[in-house]
Amino acid sequence: MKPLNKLTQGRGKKLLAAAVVLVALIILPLCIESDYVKHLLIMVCLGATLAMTFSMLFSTGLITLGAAAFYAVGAYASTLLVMNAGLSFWLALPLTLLAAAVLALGFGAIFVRNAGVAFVIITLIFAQVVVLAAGQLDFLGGWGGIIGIPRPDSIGPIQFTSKLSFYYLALAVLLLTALVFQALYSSRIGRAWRAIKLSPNLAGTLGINPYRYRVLAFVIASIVAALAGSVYAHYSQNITPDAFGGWLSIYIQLYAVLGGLEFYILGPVIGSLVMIFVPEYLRIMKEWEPIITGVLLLVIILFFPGGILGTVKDPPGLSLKKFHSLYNRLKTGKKLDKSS
Amino acid sequence: MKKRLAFITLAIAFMAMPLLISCSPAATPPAPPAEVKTLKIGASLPFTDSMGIDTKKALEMIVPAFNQAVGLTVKGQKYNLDFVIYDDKYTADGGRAAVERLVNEDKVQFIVGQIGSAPIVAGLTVTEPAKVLVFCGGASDKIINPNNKYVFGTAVWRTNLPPLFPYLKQAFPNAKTIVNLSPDDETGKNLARDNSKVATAAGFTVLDSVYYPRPTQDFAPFATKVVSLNPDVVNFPGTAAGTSFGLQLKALYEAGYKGALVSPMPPNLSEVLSVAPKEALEGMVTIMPPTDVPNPSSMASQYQKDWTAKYGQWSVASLQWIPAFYAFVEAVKKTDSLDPGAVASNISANGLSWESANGKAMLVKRPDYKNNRFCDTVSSLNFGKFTNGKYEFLGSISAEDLAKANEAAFDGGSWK
Amino acid sequence: MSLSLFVQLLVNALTIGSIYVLMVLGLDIILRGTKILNFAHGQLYMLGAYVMFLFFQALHWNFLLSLALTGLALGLVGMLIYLGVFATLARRFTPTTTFSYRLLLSAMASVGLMMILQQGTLLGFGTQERGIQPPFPQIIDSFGVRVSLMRLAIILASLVICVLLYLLMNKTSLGRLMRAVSYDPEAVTLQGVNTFWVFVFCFALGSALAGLAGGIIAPVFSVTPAMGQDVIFLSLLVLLVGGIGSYRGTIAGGLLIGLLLSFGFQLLGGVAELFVFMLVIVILIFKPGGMLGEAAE
Amino acid sequence: MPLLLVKNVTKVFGALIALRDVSFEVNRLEILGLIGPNGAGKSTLFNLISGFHRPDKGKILFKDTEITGLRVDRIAGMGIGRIFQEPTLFMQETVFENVFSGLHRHYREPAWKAFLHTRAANREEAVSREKAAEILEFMDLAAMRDELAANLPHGHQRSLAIAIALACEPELLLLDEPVTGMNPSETAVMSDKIRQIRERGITVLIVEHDMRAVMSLCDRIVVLNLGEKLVEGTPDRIKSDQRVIEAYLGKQVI
Repeated sequence: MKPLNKLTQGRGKKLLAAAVVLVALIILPLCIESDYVKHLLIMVCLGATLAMTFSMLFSTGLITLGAAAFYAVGAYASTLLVMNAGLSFWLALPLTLLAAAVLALGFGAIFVRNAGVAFVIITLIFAQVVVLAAGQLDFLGGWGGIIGIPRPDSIGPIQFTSKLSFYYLALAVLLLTALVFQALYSSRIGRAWRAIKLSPNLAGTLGINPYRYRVLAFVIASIVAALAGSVYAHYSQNITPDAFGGWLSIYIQLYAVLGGLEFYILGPVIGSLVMIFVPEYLRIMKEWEPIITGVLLLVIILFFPGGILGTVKDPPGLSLKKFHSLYNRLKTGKKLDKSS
Repeated sequence: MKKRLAFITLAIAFMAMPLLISCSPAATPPAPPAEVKTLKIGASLPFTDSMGIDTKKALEMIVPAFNQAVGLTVKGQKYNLDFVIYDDKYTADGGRAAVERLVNEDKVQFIVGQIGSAPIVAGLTVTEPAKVLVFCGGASDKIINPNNKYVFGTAVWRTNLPPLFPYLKQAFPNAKTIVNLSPDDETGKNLARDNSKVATAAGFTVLDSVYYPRPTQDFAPFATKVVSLNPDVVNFPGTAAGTSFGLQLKALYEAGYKGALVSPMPPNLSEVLSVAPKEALEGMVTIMPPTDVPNPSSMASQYQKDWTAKYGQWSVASLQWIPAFYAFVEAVKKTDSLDPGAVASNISANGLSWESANGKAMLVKRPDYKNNRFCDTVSSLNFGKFTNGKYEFLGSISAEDLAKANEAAFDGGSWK
Repeated sequence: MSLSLFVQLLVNALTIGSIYVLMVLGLDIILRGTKILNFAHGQLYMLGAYVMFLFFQALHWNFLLSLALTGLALGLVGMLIYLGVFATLARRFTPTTTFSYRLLLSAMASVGLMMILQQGTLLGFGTQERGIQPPFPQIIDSFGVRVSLMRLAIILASLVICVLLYLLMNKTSLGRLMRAVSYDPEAVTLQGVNTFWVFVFCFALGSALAGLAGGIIAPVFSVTPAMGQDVIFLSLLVLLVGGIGSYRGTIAGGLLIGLLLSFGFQLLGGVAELFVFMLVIVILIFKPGGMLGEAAE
Repeated sequence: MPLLLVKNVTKVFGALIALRDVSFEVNRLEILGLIGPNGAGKSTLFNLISGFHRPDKGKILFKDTEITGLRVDRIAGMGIGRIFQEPTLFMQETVFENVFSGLHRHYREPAWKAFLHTRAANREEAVSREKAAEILEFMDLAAMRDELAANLPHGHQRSLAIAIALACEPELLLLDEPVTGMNPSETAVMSDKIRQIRERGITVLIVEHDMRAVMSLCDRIVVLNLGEKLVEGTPDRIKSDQRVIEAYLGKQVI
């Protein structure tokens, strides 16, 4: 439990808070009767895990639209290993992660050479390639996907049949990811990432190789995405290529942005919680739902660009004076200084 | 600190807004008279897609009318049907979430009307363990699967086929070779395969199947490919009935295709003709929509009249998915029970036949999917040929005869 | 492959390629000028088709007039979008805001717009799919080659628009200003130019190009709310292949993708798309910045 | 043996010849000034030495090892630190974090140990914290260690940039205009700092416009004009050189 060293160093308060949250997360589903809400919570855990991988790449200044690609790789690899090679889920999982790591290293080495817009587009294209491949290649199930994916084998007395058990599995994935990522962010690796994000040039003159550190982030992010994908496949018991399309990647981005980009771990969790539950409430708006979601998104980005956590931490003053000055700037067309 | 508090309150109010909306009186229907109970029925449709919105409109039109006119009577108790419809965004995850909500939150025991194989298949992982009865608009092997006991397909794509090719033979006696032009997805590939099987049985030679990505608008490359294969007939299994079909016809026409055309689906003529010239449709043999036959059934003409009165623009596509509703009503009436398990086992074992705006329909078995219960649908059909800008009626087939024809075409004597 | 087939495939490739060229030129002008990766570009293309439908099909106005008005209308829409959304967003940024942060937030805002425009069109214009009767329905059939006149007209129209755009960007002071802003907005500001309206103009021009692309292609395609949904993926692909910020690269990339898809579908069938995508990744191994662009942040 | 040897370096941007056949050397523990009018190629030369550009011709040797065309981070790793002309900092981080990030080069424990937060890695981390604090003290920034870099006044930002570069413990430090825009008293303080940096065992190469500062600070001076080396020598010699005066004529009084 070495990564916990940091927490114990005179940070009793934080540790206590973490313990309370942990206990709450474990007890929470026991208080919920509805399987529907449990399903949503499982999707929140998986979504938050994916959004954390997005945040990790963003912490190096890269914007990926390909998080769904390795989610799909994990789902398909694990499914094929379990269903065709007859492996146990628990044996297939490490092999899946290994495959994802190798793929991520190969493609990452190519993709990461482009920063900025080019990286956004190429990861989007890569996600599209994965979807197309899954649809076009028959041994991957074609467009109809694969059904009847078995549940993970039980470990001793723990059986993976109920939603509750999958909630704990997904929660374990989420917490493990959070722990690993926190360890990375708090080490010099995380500092190097942040340096690259804030100024690649300056980072270079400090002896940090942006390329290598970005590839490292890409590989770690991809492994974690594959882990989430593998859990997803065995939870949903059927996978189709469409489920991993471009929209998923965009939604993953939304989770991270909405939660607050400066909060690499808590932001994705809050973001996915909100972005999964609010549209569910909006289902009653029927066909107006996408429009309302779109407007909500714009409002948050335009008026609370720090995301939910950023806004709670540093609430904007909604004074008349500020609006007045904003109006004046709009009239004169000048840039605002940082006070806004 | 005050500012922060105010902000948090605002934020919470903002988040709670949807909850408030859901609780507001407008959302709950007026309480029905005491002796009539309300039965919740679920549906999940893609609201980001024309098809889903049209189906929703159709349900919103026929269900209140049905409640007012006859209603559903089970064991002497009259029920008003209340449809809970959610958006599934046409995706697997969306379908799964919608069905989870219908089953676990709204506690519906019947889901009637789902479109698209991805959301349906995803939903089945919820409905089957929960023993919820599903009538869906899909019939792929992943849906009509021997492991699934509570799902019934009401899509009639495949079962349309067997009699179509004899009519084609009759209209074009010299035609020998066929090329399929299909969307590159599960439905398109399945249907192209089934079409090839039936066409071969009817004495045609299938040269090839050309697949195009579903959202394609530029069909020129595919049309040139089809023309370069030089077939006598082009068939369109699984093609969307609207402008997509029109664009395909137009592209073939522009590429110089002169042969015969056959459509296993009733085309949405107004949309097709908005993009394709009349000449491009000349001589097409097709299933005719029930509203366009010389003597349409009263149900069909009433449906079209009601639709036009309520929504204006007539949508032939809206007819496509409503048989599920009539099937459900008939199934419950026949079993005289609201227990989905009882209804499912009754109609699985004894079959079901019903009347809808689409004509008479009945359940059939699917031995080719190793499914020996009544689980898929055949519906009476009308055939026509498109000449000089309108339909020429060729003939029709009843549901019973169609079932027999299917048996002969697909199940090779294994039918018992 | 016969000559006739070859010519047909070539014309198809050029038609579709020229539409992508227009789309991507718009996308690129917006990206370079205002640093916004506009995911709603496909929806602007779709709106262009709807506006064209209104002017040409419903009101029966002259084709060229309708097209010009479509360009203007979408330019106006683009301007309103910029003033309403992206200008407000730009005010949130400080000089120290990193490039990736700006890029991400503006891209997310455009995703919000995309949802609104897409579903708004579906609800506003109804579920009915429409078509525009082509003004030149004739088919040229000579020497065994069949070519649709409308497709040739589309290629010609795109060519004219590209030339006009080239003249605007290179021969007018406004064009020079736009290019200067795209390289170094700070320096332009220091020279006393109000860059704000240059940004607005960039966005409006890019939107107008998307609208023109949609308007031109509408008589050949159909007009549906979903038509903008998938065009964005290939547009981004073209942008990347051609090289971000390269006028010639965009044109080469658009035509290349048109050719690859047209001949690919003929020769390989459905997997052609997969091959095209793989090929792009291979190109990027050797040319990280695209065919004619520079690898740059 | 010179610490840095620039040998016949030429750099061409399109049609513009930024540097033509420039050679000079930097000796250990000297403060060498690089001056010249605008467009003389001083910044280009810095970019070549620190690896941001690759020379078209010629070689650059550092401690007798050729570094021509190596990656920026490799060159930095060999012990060449640099500050940019515009204050380039991690603007959204605190002053302390800026310097702490600069210490990247000095970790000896492997990265996976740092990830696992092993005892040795934690100890190393603690040592580097102390080191960062020491550098802040040295650059007189200790009082504002928790300020955001973006909020610092201009002069302090420049000190911070130097502090970050010092965190790398370079053997050669390239300073691009460290005192330009400062008032005389600030300039004096900064000049003093630069001398102290040399006392820490660091060789300094300066590009500067402020002639008075350059003349008082530098041991030797290299003058560039229009991409070519004009003259090289002690401040006194440069002051009296006719060609230098011509190059600067009407610009500045030496």
